[in-house]
Amino acid sequence: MIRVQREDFDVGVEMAKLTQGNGKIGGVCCFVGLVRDYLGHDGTGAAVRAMTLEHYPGMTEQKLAAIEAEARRRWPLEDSLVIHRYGRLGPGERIVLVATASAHREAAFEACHFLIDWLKTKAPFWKLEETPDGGQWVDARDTDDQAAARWDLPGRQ
Amino acid sequence: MIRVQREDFDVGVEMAKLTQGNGKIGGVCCFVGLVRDYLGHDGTGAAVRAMTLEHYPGMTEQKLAAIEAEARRRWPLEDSLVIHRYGRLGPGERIVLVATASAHREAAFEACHFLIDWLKTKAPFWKLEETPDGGQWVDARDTDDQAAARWDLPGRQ
Amino acid sequence: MKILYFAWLRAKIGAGEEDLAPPAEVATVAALVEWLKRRSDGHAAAFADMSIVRVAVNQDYVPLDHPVKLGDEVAFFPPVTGG
Amino acid sequence: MKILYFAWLRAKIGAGEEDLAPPAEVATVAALVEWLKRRSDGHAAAFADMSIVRVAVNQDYVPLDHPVKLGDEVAFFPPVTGG
Repeated sequence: MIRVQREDFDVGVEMAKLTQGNGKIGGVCCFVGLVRDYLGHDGTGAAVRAMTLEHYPGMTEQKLAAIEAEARRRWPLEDSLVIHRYGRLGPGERIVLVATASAHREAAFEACHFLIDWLKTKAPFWKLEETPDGGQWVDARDTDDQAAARWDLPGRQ
Repeated sequence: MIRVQREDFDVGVEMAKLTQGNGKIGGVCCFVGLVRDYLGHDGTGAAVRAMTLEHYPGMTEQKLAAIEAEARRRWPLEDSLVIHRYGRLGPGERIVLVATASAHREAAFEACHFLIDWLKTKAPFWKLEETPDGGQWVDARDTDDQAAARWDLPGRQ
Repeated sequence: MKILYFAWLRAKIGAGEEDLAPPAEVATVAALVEWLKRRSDGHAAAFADMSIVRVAVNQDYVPLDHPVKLGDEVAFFPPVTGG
Repeated sequence: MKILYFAWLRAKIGAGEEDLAPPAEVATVAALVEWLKRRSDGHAAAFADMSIVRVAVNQDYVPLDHPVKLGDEVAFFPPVTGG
């Protein structure tokens, strides 16, 4: 299931819903992305007061659903969930949740990792960081492209 | 932090506590292991009514702390948490929680995966499954040994 | 044709959406970009470096030689940074 | 010497803990196992196949040639199955 929403979510409630009543599930892997309180990626950047997440309504839902469907094709998942928020978020706030439930932990880990890697490079979201010097659009990162490319299948884009 | 306890835990509360007040954290990876409702690993085994987890008090805490310390040496984690339950658990109940918080998702994913793989082969817990035919001690699995061995460092045990 | 702009492209152009009817010879994304660049300095600035612009036609990623036609929804935006 | 048994070893031996004083010549885990096997049929059954028994001395995993002495805590158990 995928959800694109302004509101926060409760990780415990979402994970419990994902597994409820399905005794085949042996493990759930989950990743939660949070707003950091500094610019850049090495912890030395300017302070971030808040972040605004813009998205492309319609295409976002469609891309997330396609990415989830790809994960379900590649791994034996009992269930999966992607929640991505948009709007203005303060430091420490939850941005995204990816959760995968499977009989075995290996499938859950790999599918969860795949989902967040592909989401980062394919789902149409953009981050605007507010710093003491004003707003700044976050640049895409090569390392995210490399992380996503790990999951490319031979002979396919 | 490590905890060995009979009581259940709230995944959302534990993850929120792990990240609270630390603006350096960009991602949290978490794995939750659940009691399956069938014997074996392919979904065709007899029904499991309940499971009893036995452990070695003292050594369990010490081994979990050592495994967590090893993860903190290998990856740049802002925080980590391992909770493992013991006692009698029904199908669908949570057994174990591993959570890792880092500035970057790659470290969080790898450290979380490492922690559960090592825990499975090094922490002194034993599962007794109750089936309609009586109790049955779960056998250790070669695939768990192989999963743990992936994380061995060259030149070390 | 519905044209959408996101993130800094929207900021440079000063609008998130335009409803336009380009002439028939504007048959590809690349031709549409050249046509849009003539609309304002903001458009020209937004499309100055197409290596940092991504394009979706009817909500699917497409290359610059992809065809466009009246009725299409064409979106321009920077590489995505969600998650 | 405090001897601990877990899981099916505890079940076979019928006790989770024994406080014993083996003679001085019982100086390794392997010698201790041989000495324990003579205590009962349950002990003998539990230690029949040492390839499926793990040993910890003072809460650290050790091989069968590891030394033991009075005052040690020695635990015998199957390969672990937690998580």
